[in-house]
Amino acid sequence: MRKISYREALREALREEMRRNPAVFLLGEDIGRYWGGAFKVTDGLAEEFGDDRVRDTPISENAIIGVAVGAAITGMRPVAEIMFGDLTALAMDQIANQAAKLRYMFGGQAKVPLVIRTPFGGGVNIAAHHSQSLEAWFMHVPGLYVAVPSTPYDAKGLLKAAIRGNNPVIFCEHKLLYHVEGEVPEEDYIIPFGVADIKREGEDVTVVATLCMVHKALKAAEILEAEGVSVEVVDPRTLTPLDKKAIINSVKKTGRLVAVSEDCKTAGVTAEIAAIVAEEAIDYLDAPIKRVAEPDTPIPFSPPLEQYVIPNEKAIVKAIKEII
Amino acid sequence: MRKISYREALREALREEMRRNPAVFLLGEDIGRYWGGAFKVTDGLAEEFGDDRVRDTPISENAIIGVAVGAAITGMRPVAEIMFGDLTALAMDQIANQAAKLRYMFGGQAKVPLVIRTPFGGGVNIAAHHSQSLEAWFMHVPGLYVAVPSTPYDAKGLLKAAIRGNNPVIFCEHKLLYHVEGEVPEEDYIIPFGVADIKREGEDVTVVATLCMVHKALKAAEILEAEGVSVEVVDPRTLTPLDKKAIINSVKKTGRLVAVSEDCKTAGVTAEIAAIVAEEAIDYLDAPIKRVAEPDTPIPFSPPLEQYVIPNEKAIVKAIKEII
Amino acid sequence: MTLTANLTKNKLVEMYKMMVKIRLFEEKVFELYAQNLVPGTIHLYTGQEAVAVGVCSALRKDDYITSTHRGHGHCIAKGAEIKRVMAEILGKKTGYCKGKGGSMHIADFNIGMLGATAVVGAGIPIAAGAALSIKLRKTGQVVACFFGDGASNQGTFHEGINMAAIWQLPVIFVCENNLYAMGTRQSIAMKIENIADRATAYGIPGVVVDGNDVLAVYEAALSAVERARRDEGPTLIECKTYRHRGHSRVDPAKYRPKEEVEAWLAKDPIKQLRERLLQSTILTEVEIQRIEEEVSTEIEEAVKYSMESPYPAPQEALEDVYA
Amino acid sequence: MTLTANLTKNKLVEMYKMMVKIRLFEEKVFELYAQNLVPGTIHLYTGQEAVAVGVCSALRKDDYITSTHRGHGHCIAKGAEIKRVMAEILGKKTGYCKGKGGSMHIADFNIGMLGATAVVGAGIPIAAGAALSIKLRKTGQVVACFFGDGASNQGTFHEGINMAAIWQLPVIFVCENNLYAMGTRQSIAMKIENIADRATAYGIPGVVVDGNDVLAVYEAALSAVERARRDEGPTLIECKTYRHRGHSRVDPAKYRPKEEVEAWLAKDPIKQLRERLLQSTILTEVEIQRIEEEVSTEIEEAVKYSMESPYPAPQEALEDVYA
Ligand SMILES: Cc1ncc(C[n+]2csc(CCOP(=O)(O)OP(=O)(O)O)c2C)c(N)n1
Ligand SMILES: Cc1ncc(C[n+]2csc(CCOP(=O)(O)OP(=O)(O)O)c2C)c(N)n1
Ligand SMILES: [Mg+2]
Ligand SMILES: [Mg+2]
Repeated sequence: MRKISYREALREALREEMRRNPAVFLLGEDIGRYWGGAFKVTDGLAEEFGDDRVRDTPISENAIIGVAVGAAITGMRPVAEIMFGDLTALAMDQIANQAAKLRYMFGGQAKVPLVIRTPFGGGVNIAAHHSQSLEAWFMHVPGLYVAVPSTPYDAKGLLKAAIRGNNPVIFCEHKLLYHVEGEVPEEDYIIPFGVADIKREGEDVTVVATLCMVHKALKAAEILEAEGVSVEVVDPRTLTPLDKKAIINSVKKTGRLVAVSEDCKTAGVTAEIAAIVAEEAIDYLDAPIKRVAEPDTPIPFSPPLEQYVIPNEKAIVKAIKEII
Repeated sequence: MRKISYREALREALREEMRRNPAVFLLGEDIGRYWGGAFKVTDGLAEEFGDDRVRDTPISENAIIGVAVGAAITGMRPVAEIMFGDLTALAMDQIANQAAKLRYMFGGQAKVPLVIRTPFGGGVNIAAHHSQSLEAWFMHVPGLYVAVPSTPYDAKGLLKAAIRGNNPVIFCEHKLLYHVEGEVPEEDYIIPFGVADIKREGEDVTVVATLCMVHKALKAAEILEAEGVSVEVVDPRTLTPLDKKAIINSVKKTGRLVAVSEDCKTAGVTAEIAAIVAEEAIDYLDAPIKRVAEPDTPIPFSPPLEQYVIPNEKAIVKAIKEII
Repeated sequence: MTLTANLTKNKLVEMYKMMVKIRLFEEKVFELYAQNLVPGTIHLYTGQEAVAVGVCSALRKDDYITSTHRGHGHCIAKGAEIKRVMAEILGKKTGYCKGKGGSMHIADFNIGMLGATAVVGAGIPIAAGAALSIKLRKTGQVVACFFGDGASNQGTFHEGINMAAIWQLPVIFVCENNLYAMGTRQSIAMKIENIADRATAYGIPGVVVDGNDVLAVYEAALSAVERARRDEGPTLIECKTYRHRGHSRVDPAKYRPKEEVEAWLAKDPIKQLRERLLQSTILTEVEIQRIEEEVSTEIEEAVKYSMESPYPAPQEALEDVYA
Repeated sequence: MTLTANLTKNKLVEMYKMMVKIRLFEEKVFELYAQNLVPGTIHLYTGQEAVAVGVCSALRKDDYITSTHRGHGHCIAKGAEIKRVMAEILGKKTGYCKGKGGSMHIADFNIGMLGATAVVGAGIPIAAGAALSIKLRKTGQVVACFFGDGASNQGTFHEGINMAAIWQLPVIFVCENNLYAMGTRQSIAMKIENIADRATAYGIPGVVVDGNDVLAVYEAALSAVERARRDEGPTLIECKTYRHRGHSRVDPAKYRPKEEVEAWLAKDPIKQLRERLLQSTILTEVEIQRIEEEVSTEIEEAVKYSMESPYPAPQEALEDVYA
């Protein structure tokens, strides 16, 4: 199968959905013909679809989402880009109080088919305001869906599903994944939300990981294979809805859980994964649950500092070894 | 000892700290002489300290916090009120990206002695935009402290500690607690952050609860006492820093954990409590961990609906019984 | 208040009746509230009727509006059934939002009422978004976005109106300046007198209008709506008005000087229109009486309907989170 | 550009030297960046030197400034040691923020530089807060708050300036309008030409100034600073200027018409001042040469210092979270 990058996969999904449905349009800062998106995901789309459907906005994150909400509840299917995930903090009211709640508050009258694409994560030395991973905030907001694609294949299939769906989605991308290549079929496909993907099968320990951490978990699995430890890597692909069953089934098989995420440890993604297993599958556990995540600090700028806080395959190997 | 309400205890803390230190001042919407705060916490303070130190603001949540940050890093000790906890969503950038991170980003140069008081919680039928409990968002932000007082005594002692401290604090109050009375000494005292309070000792199960849920847990404990079940109620009082030791020691004693919180279950406060125990004390557990929290829905308006989603003593009793 | 040539007798009578309906509806809500029959809080629209009615009278049926915590008047003026508004306020299953929203979150998408948000100012970008949708779908609709003087200090006001301006969206921004945001006088929260002047910052027209004169509001709204429909972009209309009661529930509104309250009560928008209609013999005292009776009957029916309606079943709380 | 009576020869020379320092510093950063020695991204200040220098020259030593992602110039103009600025940009332990902040988050509280935030517009309310603090502490200081044209579309601009206006705070808001926010031309993001006109919305003075004329900037800033110090409240100053390079790192800035770039390069603020100083015989060619040499030497020392400085130890990442 042909290989394309995560960035290209996302762009293809946007292009195909825009061709498929005139209600789909894009808005965000510098996504249009002059820049093509800070990470070039939307590059070339303004040329094909025009400035009306690939709409550059002022630097007004809360209104970007607010405008998208207004368009979504009146028949459009906006895909908004927030240039850096950290800046969702400016739009939290429109995301969490409006987009996520309108349908419920209005007793089911509203449909909010809105996708918010935004890159999270560190690793490129752009410090505390441009490097966070905030998926857990959004998992805590009922009414939102949260997608976390780790491969080009997942990125394309999930983005298409997000755009065709009728609910607001925070579509979490990762800066370090954009250039990563992988197999992506030419044919149309979608990946339904709430279906985890076992990225590697194994017997001895379950590692649940998302985004960049999937790749690091796979590396850790390879390292450990040499030592005779068989690691199963479960990629939930969407955090809301979450495929609990896949996680629990894996833990039932392996008896061990390491939850890995790039966000800050406390009250992060790994807390929820750990809690689910502690509630629903504790009897199958042969060892304590382990969490591998960032320490509770902002992301520092200097490379040695940043590398220190971002979880890597060594940290995953270490955590696994502690419970094997 | 004299009894005063939670509201009065908070007001006393503010008054005493304002008398003690001229750097302390208050700002927020309608906190001044014309209204005295939506929940009347600051009532009368403008009359004593003047409009400069009890400052009514426009409806500009993000700037309220931003202005407070600017004042805090230049020698003042602002106490900002956000009228409803839900509206912190509008100020998340200034709270999470600025207040919490400036010190770190600037290599320790800044001190941000800023207290943000805000009421969370449901139970008064004011629907999805005025009833949320969002403590978990703030637990996930390094650089912030998170206080969750459940009694007048704790409210006063923690608020004084918050004001005297040098870090930004989200001081979470609860609408249903303002009228609750309790013993509060006349003398000056502070309650250090990070020290849990065992609100009731017990042998059979540990219930970790905060804010209103402490009272419901205590009611549940009474109900179960009649049935011969001895419940220990641990109130962390601050979620950051969190007194892990107290929680773990209690679980070591009882072998059972029920984590209770009013927020939405997924990625909420109880997830972190559960995860800590699953990581650090799983071997002491004799049963699965239980979480009692709100289902993942916005808060509905109508009384029967709202009562259905807010955890009550019955839900706590039920959860305890399931693991006893 | 002069009667305008644009308006037929019928339309004038309809507008009058609508204002009376809102007034009596709100007084009924207040009464029920006093009897402890209304859960939560309420923000009454009494005194501001000319704004909702003036604006909505300038709209087509398929036009949209967005609303606020003080939204009963907007709903009714846009054509909502008062029995379903009342049922929602009482938390009943027959309410517009099945009891999930309550007083602060009423919506009726069938009549283009896109709902009330209780986060002050949050409706402004949402309204701009609905207008963008109109422009993209080329339906020729217009959006009217209601908000208060207090809301005009929110970042959403700035960001939302700026976006509507640059994209020349078919939306009219209606600021109901009732002089207060809760207990905060306008002058405490901003240095300027006319919020309409803020239009300068976005390069769009700003208009000040007597918000207690329904015909003045109507004219201003109509010309803004026509402008929007001609694809010439948004207008900011500031309606100077006053709420007759406190901000919410039990607020005695002691922060307002007695003379101020009296002066504004004397400018009651309904009284003004009534006098004008009588003077110009469009309505007689008897007809006025009849209108009030009709409206009262309708309201009594709405009360009966909503009181007899069931509450939603508790487990319904779990529905409507996702589509 | 006319020389102003307010300025001594010394001060003029100092200002010139400061502008040269910023220019050469930034060119050195660019050079190091090209050699892959600068981690992350950079936003250079070249072309805008007259703004930082004009404004900071009007400030007292104990006055405050707040800054942005494009902040090297602000730091240096306020009196930061360039070796510690450079060390921070390189992520070294000897940098102002011990390597934790980097290019986008430099701060030096000792000289009243309250730090750069990389969230566009976030510094505006923070600056207002520092001004409130000044007013409450009665220290007679003033705050200068720098931000871009793009930032003026953020809600924080509206909320922060409004608050400064109503409380009459000693702060000057300096909008560096370099015509673009990344690739977005001002005209795409707002309908108005002069951002200074937005001052109307807050009832404060708004001034447009040639941002490439350091003396004009100085005069405008000085009168705003004096006004602030007299407790008469904030001023919004819009400086029309241009960045010589792309927005950041590798941006080739193809979205800018060639003629526009050339026209602005011809208006280079340093060249303008140099010519004026030469004409008025305040400086000779030889002295100008000497200044450049001095500055170059200082920069070379800064490079040496920062290149030789160690990186922070990895575990230092865990420090400075709480006080
Ligand atoms: C963002 C936000 N801040 C604060 C509140 C609390 N609150 C509800 S109504 C109100 C006053 C609103 O004033 P205005 O916009 O003038 O509308 P009015 O009530 O006068 O109709 C406030 C502060 C809120 N709901 N949302
Ligand atoms: C709130 C926010 N939105 C977006 C960005 C990404 N970003 C960084 S700089 C920039 C452009 C800023 O433009 P302007 O304010 O004019 O400053 P300039 O870069 O021209 O100096 C953008 C969009 C950001 N850092 N913060
Ligand atoms: Mg008002
Ligand atoms: Mg710019």
